[in-house]
Amino acid sequence: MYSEKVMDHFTNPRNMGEIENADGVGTVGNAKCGDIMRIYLKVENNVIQDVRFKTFGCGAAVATSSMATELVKGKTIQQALEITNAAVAEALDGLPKAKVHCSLLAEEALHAAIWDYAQKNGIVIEGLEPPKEDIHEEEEDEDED
Amino acid sequence: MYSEKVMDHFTNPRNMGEIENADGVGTVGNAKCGDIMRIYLKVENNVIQDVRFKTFGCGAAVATSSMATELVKGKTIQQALEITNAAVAEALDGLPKAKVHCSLLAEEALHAAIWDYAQKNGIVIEGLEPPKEDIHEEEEDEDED
Amino acid sequence: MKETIYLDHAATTPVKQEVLEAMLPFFTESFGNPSSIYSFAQDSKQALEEARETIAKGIGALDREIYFTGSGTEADNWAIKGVAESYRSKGNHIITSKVEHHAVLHACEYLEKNGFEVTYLDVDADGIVDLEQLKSSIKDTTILITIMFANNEIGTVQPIREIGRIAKERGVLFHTDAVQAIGHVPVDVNDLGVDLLSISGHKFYGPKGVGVLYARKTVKLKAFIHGGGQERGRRGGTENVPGIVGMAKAMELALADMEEESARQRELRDYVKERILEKVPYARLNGHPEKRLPNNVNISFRFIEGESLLIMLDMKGICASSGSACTSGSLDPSHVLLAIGLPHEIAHGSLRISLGESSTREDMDTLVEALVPIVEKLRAMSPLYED
Amino acid sequence: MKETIYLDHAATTPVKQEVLEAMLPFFTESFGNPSSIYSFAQDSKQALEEARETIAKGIGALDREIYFTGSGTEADNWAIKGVAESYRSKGNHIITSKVEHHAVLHACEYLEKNGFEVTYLDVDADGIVDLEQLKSSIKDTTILITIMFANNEIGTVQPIREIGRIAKERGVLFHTDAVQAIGHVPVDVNDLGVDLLSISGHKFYGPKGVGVLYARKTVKLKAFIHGGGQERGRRGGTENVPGIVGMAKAMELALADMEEESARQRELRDYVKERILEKVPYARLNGHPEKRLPNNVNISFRFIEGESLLIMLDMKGICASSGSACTSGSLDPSHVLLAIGLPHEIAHGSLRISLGESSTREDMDTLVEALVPIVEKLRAMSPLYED
Ligand SMILES: Cc1ncc(COP(=O)(O)O)c(C=O)c1O
Ligand SMILES: Cc1ncc(COP(=O)(O)O)c(C=O)c1O
Ligand code: FES
Ligand code: FES
Repeated sequence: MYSEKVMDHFTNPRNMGEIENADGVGTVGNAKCGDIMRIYLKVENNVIQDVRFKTFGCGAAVATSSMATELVKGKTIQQALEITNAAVAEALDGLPKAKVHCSLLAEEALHAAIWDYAQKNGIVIEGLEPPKEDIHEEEEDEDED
Repeated sequence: MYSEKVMDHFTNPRNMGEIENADGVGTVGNAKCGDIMRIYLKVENNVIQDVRFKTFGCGAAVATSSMATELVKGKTIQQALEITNAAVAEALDGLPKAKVHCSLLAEEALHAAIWDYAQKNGIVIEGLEPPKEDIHEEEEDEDED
Repeated sequence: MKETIYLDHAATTPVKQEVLEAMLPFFTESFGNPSSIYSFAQDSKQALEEARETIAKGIGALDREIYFTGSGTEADNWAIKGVAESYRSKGNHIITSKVEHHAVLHACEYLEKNGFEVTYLDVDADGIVDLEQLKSSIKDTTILITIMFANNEIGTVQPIREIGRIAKERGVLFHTDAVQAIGHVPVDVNDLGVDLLSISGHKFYGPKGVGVLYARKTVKLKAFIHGGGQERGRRGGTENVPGIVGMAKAMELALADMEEESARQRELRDYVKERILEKVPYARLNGHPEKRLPNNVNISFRFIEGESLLIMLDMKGICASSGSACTSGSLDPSHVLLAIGLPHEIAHGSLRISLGESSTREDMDTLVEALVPIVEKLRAMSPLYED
Repeated sequence: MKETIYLDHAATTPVKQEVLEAMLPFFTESFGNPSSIYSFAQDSKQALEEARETIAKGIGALDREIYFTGSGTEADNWAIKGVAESYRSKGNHIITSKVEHHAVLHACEYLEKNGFEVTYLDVDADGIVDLEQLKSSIKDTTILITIMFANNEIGTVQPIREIGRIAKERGVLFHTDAVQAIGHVPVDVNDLGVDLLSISGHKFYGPKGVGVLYARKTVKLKAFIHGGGQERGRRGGTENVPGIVGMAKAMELALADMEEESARQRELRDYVKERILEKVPYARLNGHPEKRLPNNVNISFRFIEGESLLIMLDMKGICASSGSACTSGSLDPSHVLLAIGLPHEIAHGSLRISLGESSTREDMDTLVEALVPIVEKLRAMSPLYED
C-alpha cells in the first residue's frame, strides 16, 4: 500500500517528540478522519533550528510529519511556508489517493506552528492565515453511492 | 429427471400409431405448452378393443400417452373414464412437478375420443363433457416473479 | 458408458485446466480479503487488480471502468436498473429488443412496473433488430438502449457499431449484453460505441458465479448491491478473488487464439448445418446465416417437439439444448423463435447446438448420424406429420 | 520470511482442503449447467440440490426456503429490498439497528431515499439493541425488523430469540444477518423465530462469492436479480455450482465440531483478552464480555490510532484489523464503536482480532508480546498521550 519511503519514515520517524519552551507550537485536527498532529518549532534569526512533531494518525500521517520536519529543518520561515503537502508527498515517493488528505495535516500543522511563533513575536507574515479549527477540503473521491 | 418407467414408455411407446376407421378420435392441445395429442379408439360392445395414440409433445407427454393407452385397453368406456391423469402419472412412478400438466393431455385426449365415439353413436354418457378447445388449468407453480 | 459429446457451450463451458490452476492459490493460500491492509492480503489485492487490467484490456476499456459482479445476470440487472435510477430525472424510456436474454427482459419488465416505459424492438426473420424502428423509437425521454451483442439461442450478431453510432448521435446510453460474444468475436467498447457491457465468466471456460459490468467512466451508475466500499463503492461484497482471477485468465486464453479457433468452429458449424439440412427434410436454420456466432447452430424440425428430441440425443450421449438452458424448465416456446416469426409448433421443435474448443468434425458426424433416425422416429409419433 | 499469524477470520477465512476437494470436480468435469436436461448435467443438478439440503438442515429450514446468492451482501440487499417491495402495500417502515453491517445499513438508506422510513435502534454500551425501544418503535406500517445475529466488529450477539418473539407477536417479518454467526453459534430459524437470514460462504472456510438467503416459505419475496428461472424463479443466473458445493461442505464441517471448536476458541479469546488488558494500560474491551462470538476480541487503546497499530503488527507478521475489512479503506471511525458510546479518538484506536481453527495459544502469546511495545511506541508519538 505504502511506498518504501513512507514505511521507512513511519517505522523510524525523524524528529519525533517535543521541544520544551518551543518558539511556536501548532496543533491541528483533520476533519476527514479526526486525526491530530502537533508541531513544535525552535526558531532563531528567522531560521528553523529545530522541529519536532507528535502525531495521532495513520501511517501516512506519521510519515508526512516526519518528512515535513526533515524538509523544514534549517530553512527560513519563508522557505518553510513554501513547502506544500504535495511536495511532502512527493518526497515520500507518493501516497495512496485515499491518503493524500493526511499530508495536508502536516502542512497545516506547520503553518499553525509558524502562526503561533509569529503571534508570540509580533511578526506579521504575509499570506499566512490563522489556523482553522479543522482542515476542510474538497472531496477528492469520486461519486460514491 | 424422469423415472425409469417414464423413460421406458418414452423410448418404447406402446400403442403408438393410428387406427383406420376408428370408432372415436380425440385431439387435444395443451394451453400451457402448446403440445398436441390424438387418441384413436376401436370400441366393441362398450369395450375398448384397441387404442392408439400420436403425440407431439415432451417426454412426459409421450410416456403418459403410452401408459394411458395401456391402462384403457380392454376396459369398458365407464372404466376408462375413471382413469385420471393422476392414476396415469402414478403408474409411471410419478412425474416431475412441472410435468404434471402433461399427463392431463392424455386424460383429455381420451375423453375427447370417447366423446367422439359417443357422438357418432348417439350415446349419452353421464358426466362426460364436450372437449374443450384447450386444456385450461390452475397454475400449480408457486408465485414466480 | 459411452462418451459424452458436449455440444452445449452456450449454456456453460468447463473451466480450463490452466484457469483452474490460476485460481487454486487464492482458495487456500493467498486467501486474504483484498480490502485488508496487512501485507498478507496484498497478493489478493494485486491479483484482483491484475485481473481487472486483463479484462479491461480485453475489451479496450480502462481499469476503473470494470466492475466485478456475481454473474452475467447481475451485470445486466445492474446496468439496466442502475441507469434507470441514475437517469430517471432525465427520462423514463428504455429501448430493448424482443430477443434479449431473460436477464434483460425481466429487468425491463420490472422497471415497467415501476413507472418506466419500455419499447421492445422487433427483429427480422434472421433475428436482427430493426434499426429504422430503433431510430424512430428514440424520444426525449429515452435514457437507455439495451441490445444484446449476440443471441444465445439463434446466434445472430446484432449491428452493434451502428446501434452505438445511433445512440451516440441521439445522446442515449447504450448497454449491450455481450455474454455470448466475449471470446468468440472481437469486442472493443470504444470502437463499438458501447457505454455499458455485460460479461459472464462461465461462457468462455472461466468459472460460474462471476461476471463483469463494464461502465464507461462518464456513466453515472448508482450501486445496485449496497454494502462495503468494494468496487469503488459501487458494488458491495467481499470480492470473489479466485473466481475473478479465473475469469481473467479465461479471457486472456480465449483472446489469445480467438481468430483461429473461431475460424475452426465456424467451419465445423457450417459443415454440420449443411449436413443436417441435407439429410433431414422439413428443417430450417434459425438465425442469420452469416452474421452469427461462430459456434452456434439452431435448426427447427417441423412436426416434432424439442424436449423429446433432446432426450433421445441424450440417450446417444449428445448434450444439446432446445433454447437457452436457464429456461429449459419453462414450457413456453422460445420468445426468440417467436420473434423471428416461427409459428408456435415449429418454434417448439428446435435444436440448438453450440460448439466449443473440444468439438471435432467427428462429433459433427456422430450428431448427424444420431439425429436422422431420431427425427424420423419422432415424426412417426407426431399427429402433425402426415407423410 | 517470518510466519504469518492470521487473526482476521472475521474478514475472511481460507478454504479448507476438504472443501476445495469437494468443489474441484464441478469446475472441469461435472461442469454441466444444472438447468440443462441431459443426463450429463444431472451431477451438477444433484450436487446443487444436495448442497441446498445440507444448508437447509444446518439452519433447521426446508430445502425450498434456501436461495443461493453471490454473497452475504446480496442476501442482505435482497432480504431488505425484496421485503420492502413485496410488502409495500402493507407499510413502509423498517426497523434496524445502528450497529448493522454496511450491507444492511446502506440498503436501508437506499430505501429511505425511496419512500421508506427506517428506525435505527440504539444499542447499549455492550452493543446490545434496546428491546424496549424495539417494541415501542413497531407501528402499523412496520413491515420488517432487520437485526444482525452477531456483530462483525465487536462480536456482540444479539438477543435473537427475544426479537423473533416480539416480531411474531406484532406480525412483523424478522430478518437477521447471520454472516458472522454461522459456524460459530447454533442457528435454528424456527427455534429463533427468524423469517429471513443471510449467510456468506467465506466466513466459515467456504469460498468467496457465494451466499444464501433463507426465506421462510410464508414470506412473499420478490426477485431482486431478475433473469432465468433458477432458484424457483426468484434469483436469475447460472448457479455457481462449485461455490455452492463448497459452501455446503464448509457448513457441514463447521457444524460437525462446532461445540468443541467454539469452546476452544472461547478459551483462547478470553485468555488473550485478559493478557492484553493486564499488560496494556488504558485499554478496554469493546462488545459484551460474555454474549459475544467465541472468536472475537475487540480492544480500544486510548491515544493511538488503529491503522498505525495494524501496520506495526503486520510488520511482525500478525494480520489483524481495526474494524470491518470492507471499510478499512474508509476514514470514518467505526459506526459500531461510536454507537456503543466511544468518543471519536478512542474509537479510532481499536484492534479487532478474530480467531480461527488454526489459532493457538502460542499465537496469542506472540500477539501480546508484539502488541505491548507497539502500543508504547505509538503512545510516545501521540500528542494525546501525556504520561
Ligand atoms: C455481518 C456481515 N454481514 C455481511 C457481510 C458481507 O458478506 P460478503 O462480503 O460475503 O458479501 C459481512 C462480511 O463482509 C459481515 O461481516
Ligand atoms: C445472452 C446472455 N445473457 C445473460 C446470461 C446470464 O448469464 P449468467 O447465467 O452467468 O448470469 C446468459 C447465459 O445464461 C446469456 O446467454
Ligand atoms: S487517515 Fe487520518 S491522517 Fe491519515
Ligand atoms: S411440456 Fe407439453 S406436454 Fe409436456
